[in-house]
Amino acid sequence: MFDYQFFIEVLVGGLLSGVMYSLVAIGFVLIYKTSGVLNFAQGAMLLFAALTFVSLVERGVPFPLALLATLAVMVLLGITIERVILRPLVNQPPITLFMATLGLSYVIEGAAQLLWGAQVHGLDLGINDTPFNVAGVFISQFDLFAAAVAGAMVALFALFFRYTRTGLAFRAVADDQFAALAVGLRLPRVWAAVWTAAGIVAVVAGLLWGARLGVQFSLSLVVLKALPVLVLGGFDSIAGAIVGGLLIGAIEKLAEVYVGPFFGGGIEAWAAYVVALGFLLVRPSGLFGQKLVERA
Amino acid sequence: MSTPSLSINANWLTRSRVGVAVLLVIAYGVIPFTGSEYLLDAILTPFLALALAAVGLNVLTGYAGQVSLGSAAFLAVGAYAAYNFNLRIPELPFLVSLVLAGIVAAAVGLVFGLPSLRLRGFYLAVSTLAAQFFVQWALTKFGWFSNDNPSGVIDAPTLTIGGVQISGAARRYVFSVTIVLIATFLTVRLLAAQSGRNFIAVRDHEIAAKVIGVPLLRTKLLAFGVSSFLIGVAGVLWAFAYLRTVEPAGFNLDRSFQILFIIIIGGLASIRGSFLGAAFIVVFPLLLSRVGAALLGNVFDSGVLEMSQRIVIGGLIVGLLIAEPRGLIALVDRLSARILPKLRRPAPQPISPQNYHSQKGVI
Amino acid sequence: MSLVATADAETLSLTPALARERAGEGTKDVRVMPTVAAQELARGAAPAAVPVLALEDISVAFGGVVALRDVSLRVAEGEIRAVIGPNGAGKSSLLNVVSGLYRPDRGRVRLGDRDFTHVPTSRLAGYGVARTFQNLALFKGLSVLDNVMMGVVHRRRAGFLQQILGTPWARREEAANRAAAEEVTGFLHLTEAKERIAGTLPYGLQKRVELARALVARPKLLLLDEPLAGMTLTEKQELSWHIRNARDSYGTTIVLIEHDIGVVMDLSDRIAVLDHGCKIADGTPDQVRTDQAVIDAYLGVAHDDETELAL
Amino acid sequence: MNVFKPFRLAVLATAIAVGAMLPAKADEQFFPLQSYRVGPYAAGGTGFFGGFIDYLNLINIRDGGVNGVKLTWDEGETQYEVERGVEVYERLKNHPGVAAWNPLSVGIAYAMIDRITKDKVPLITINHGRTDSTDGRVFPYVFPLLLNPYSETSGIVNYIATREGGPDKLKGKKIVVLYHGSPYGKETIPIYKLLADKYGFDLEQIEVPHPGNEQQSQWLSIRRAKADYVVLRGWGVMNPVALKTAQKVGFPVDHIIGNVWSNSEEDVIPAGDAAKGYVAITTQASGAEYPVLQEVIKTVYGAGKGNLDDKKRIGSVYHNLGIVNGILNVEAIRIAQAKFGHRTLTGDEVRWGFEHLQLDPARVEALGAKDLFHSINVTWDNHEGDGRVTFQQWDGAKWKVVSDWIAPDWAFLRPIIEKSSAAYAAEHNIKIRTSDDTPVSQ
Repeated sequence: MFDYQFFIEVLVGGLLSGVMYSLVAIGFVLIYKTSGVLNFAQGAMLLFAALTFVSLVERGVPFPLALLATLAVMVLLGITIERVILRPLVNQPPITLFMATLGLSYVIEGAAQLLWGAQVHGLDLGINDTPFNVAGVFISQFDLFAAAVAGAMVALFALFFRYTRTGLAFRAVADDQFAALAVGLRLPRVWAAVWTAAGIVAVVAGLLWGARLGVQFSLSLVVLKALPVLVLGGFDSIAGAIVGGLLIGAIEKLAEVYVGPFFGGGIEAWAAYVVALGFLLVRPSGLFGQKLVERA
Repeated sequence: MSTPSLSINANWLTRSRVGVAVLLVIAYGVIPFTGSEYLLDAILTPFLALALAAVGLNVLTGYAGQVSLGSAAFLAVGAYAAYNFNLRIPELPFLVSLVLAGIVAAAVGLVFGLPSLRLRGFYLAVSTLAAQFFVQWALTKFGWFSNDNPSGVIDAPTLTIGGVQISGAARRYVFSVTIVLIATFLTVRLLAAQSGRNFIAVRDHEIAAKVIGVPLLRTKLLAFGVSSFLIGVAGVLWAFAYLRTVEPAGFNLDRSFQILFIIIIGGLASIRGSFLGAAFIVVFPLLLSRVGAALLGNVFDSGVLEMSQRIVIGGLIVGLLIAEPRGLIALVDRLSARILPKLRRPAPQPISPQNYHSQKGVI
Repeated sequence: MSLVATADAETLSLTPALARERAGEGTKDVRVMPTVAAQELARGAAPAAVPVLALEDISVAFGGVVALRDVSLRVAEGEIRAVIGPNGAGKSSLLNVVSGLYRPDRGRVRLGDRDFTHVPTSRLAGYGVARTFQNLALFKGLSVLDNVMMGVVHRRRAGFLQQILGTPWARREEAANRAAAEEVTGFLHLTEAKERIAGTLPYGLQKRVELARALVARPKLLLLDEPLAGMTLTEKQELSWHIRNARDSYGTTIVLIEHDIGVVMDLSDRIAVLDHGCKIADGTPDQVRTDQAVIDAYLGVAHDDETELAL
Repeated sequence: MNVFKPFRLAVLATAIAVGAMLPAKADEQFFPLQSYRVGPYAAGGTGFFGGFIDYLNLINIRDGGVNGVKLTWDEGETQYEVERGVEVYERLKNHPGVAAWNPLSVGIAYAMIDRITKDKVPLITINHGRTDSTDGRVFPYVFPLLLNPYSETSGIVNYIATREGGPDKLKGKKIVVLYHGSPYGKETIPIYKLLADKYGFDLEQIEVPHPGNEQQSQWLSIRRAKADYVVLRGWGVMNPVALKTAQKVGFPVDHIIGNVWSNSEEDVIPAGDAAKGYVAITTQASGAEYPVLQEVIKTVYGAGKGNLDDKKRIGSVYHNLGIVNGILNVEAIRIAQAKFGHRTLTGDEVRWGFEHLQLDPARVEALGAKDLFHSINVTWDNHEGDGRVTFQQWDGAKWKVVSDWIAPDWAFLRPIIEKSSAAYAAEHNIKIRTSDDTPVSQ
């Protein structure tokens, strides 16, 4: 008979890991929404943030101070990237910008390992991961904490976008850069702010993923988990990043557990992409992405 | 002011008979006899395989404007298809297996090219990732592809073509260079013909192309098919002439990025650029680590060298995209225009320069 | 399945829905004259010959924004038909409907004897329709000659393998297209720049290349979307001359969308005026110039600052 | 004139010049090292190659080399990628006095088999590589020293049997093997099936797709299958993630048995307290209290020549594996020198040395490695040398040995190995050796 309890557990596990994917996806959306750049270096930034934090903590720097220092470093990194790499490329086609971020991810990965070394570091955020037993269903404490953090961050961004002046500026730039320019928004400042926000997201995602995987080179591969989320939710929508993350997380886990055995297991890697691709053929700009009106 | 580049049909094949002749003399006359085993087996053969893969990806991304992040999957399909054709149908001559492997890769390319009609830009690029992960998973999962070798690794048998055993660095090199030159020649002919123009039309203005009657789906699928065919054949060279044992992990995402970097650094929509980019990506890390080791000695362990190499390559890609979006080939052309003015045809009288977008039609 | 019209169009009255449904597929030649067009003919609103292009009650809206509302337009053979109107009047939308880039919410488009609700863009060239674009849709990476040769790409039948092998058939097609392109390039005085990459040419020349690309296939109907936009006076005069010369030498029917009222008044046989998506006037240049509705729409701007272009 | 040619010619010229620049000196035994110190498997690379170089330094500083023959080495970075490994091989293979190749990478090892057999230079794949390369009759130049993947599997099953109170208690028990989706991971699928049939335990083998940074669904399937034991056949980031996810789904960590590549400090530290109680197999115990380690610390690190940057990693599992691998390589040379003379040996002579590498516990103690590793007994047709294994438990800070030396079921495994090597010999038409004569290279 169909084991419902197990099904719920897989579903909840999937949703919670989906939230972790959304964390990374938000970093992408922020930058794509306001400057049309698919920042493939988000993964490397994530690695750099986690490595900086954990190396500081291991050198005896207290937790909050290390967090602040890492945030400062990432903000600086964000602004430098925007200033050095993206501003000269501002009117290049999106594909050139995408490739520039590919090159950038190599630079950041190299710098991170040169600066902090290539060892593996454990990262303990003080959340022991003994699961709660809710009516026989095991729910992991850590994932709940991560979901809470992600939820808080999304709420923060939603409020930021809706009610603050800079948030308004972000949305204006996202809609039409030239109009925003015409209205007098100083684009370089907005983009610098956007990259700063992406830096902050990288720190949060870096710490949570770092605690989950341990801080090491493969942390930057997490990006590959976020891409299907972006495809499903649309590259330019925060809501899409969250809903897309939940969907992809759940579908990925259910597919692996229930469909996997027919294929011999290990289908997780491509299942998410195939689902996102199938969805995309129906709706070419994703769940919430704006439908591009082809202007002849 | 970027010098007015010439049109597609004044390609370098017809324009400089001498250049091609000299190239052939060196490729067949000089290198096989003077080159050391290290040069042939560790530098030239991989360079040729990667250059052919880059030419293939350039047809798809440089000329037809369809971005693909899954080219390594087609390398793998080519390698494993050729291995199985050679293994399961022994009477097939190897060259036939090679072409059949290319055709299988082209077929897989067509399947994963279908979404290109509805998807564009990043959405298409991400969907090609589906090809990358699916092919890699299928090759490790189904033992049949690797002749049920428990670990999924295939040992390429020694090649025999027309009774001649291709063993030894020089013969492997000559085999590779012949295949690559023939494939590139045919590709240049395709690009100079109407299909090549259709590729560029679809890339530069898809709507105008549709209005004037360019068959969009057929053109895009042709681009995916030809590109995957060339990359598939490059996969066969990689497996049979270069590494000689291959595992699916060797065709991972880093490999796809490597091929993409080759055409970005070399020059999008440029066959010479693909070769120049491949030469750079294969030789540069070796030179850097040798220079690094020689200069810095053992002050730094090889890990530090490796990481600084990663920074230099990444930095170079970004620098190139800013300084010369048309890649190294544009720099070389500009240099040669200054150094060899008498040899180049006098350019037509210059009409006031126009800020033109980073497209370039020269082969 | 092609439905052969048996009796005279008058008697064979398909219910509009059925006609629209069948024609909607757009792929088959349906020689059926729905009743609406038949009455129009009866009123003798246009010369007796079947019009090259006929729009019937076309309406297009994007969400709340109405681009076109019940616009009907008829273009006779060999005519230079202008469509003018202030910015945002729906001129470009009209061309996009004719070329199938937009699907009209209501109304039908008739190209010669073919009747569509949504024109299949990919078959336009086959129906002898060509167009230029408002903001220059050249293939920047191709040379001038190659750009012009693209205009007759729909005639190519030789497959890519034949092109690679250079079979006689493929070579013949290539030579034929190249000759046609060379001829039109000469016709538009572009020969000297034909090897240049289109992207490197000045704006005026690029506009001329786009016109050449549209003309090379000898289209029955040529749709020009603001061909003179952004040009200097001399360039305008040159291109206007080329447009009129195209109609006179090749007998091409031309639909011209243009802001420069002087050129329009001089070039066109009949002018339709759009304002906020509706057709407010339709007639000869003189009728339109004196039409009060047109003047109001243009707030009298059209008259005083545009000097009469002495061609 | 094709403008492209001068540029390419310049590149070719420099490459040729650099290739021919290697110095030639007498009486040195050279070790080419295809090391990887960065990338996803940096932990394994830095530890192993660090230990190996430390031991070579010890021999050079303390004994002035092996009977006067100094040991030299050169490192080429491969980042665990096959084609980089091949490039380093092509570059260093013509260096005079090459003793043996020690790539510590399954992919590179597979690519090297044909090449080293032609060059007649031994390839050492300690604790990994092709199981059937144990059969020296078909693989004369390949040595999976101490442990091949099948022996490791048998060792693990024997250990579980001791935990359950005897092999007969295994019947009906549920064992899940969680393997890394790569050639290394899939190598042992057939042998686990055979052992399951032999002992009658239920077996399920679940793949974790590379890189293995998300294992939620795999571990939920394990919980659903109500597994008694999970064998973790992981590599790199997959290991800590497995332990953390096990904790997340409430699977008892002391019922997870790590294989020989999921047994290092770097595999458990990132998992934090989720790893406390985790047991893993090893051929070499962890810890720096062994005499040979003390000497390395005193002599090598004392002279500032220690290879590890992070001194805390001295005596870690990977570091000790490098030390043991150093001992086996050096002793093989010492044995070969006894026969061929105290001079630079050819690859084939070193191969002879490896085929007579017999170190009984007494000799191991003399080398200062008592309890570090048990013993080795390599013969011309058994290139593994019947290494014994022990099991260590992670107490949150370090490894503690929790079992005595266990012997894999060699008798049961040999026929399986010979069947597989015979197939390889047929496919590659290799003449199977009949005695320990110098193998003719096909």
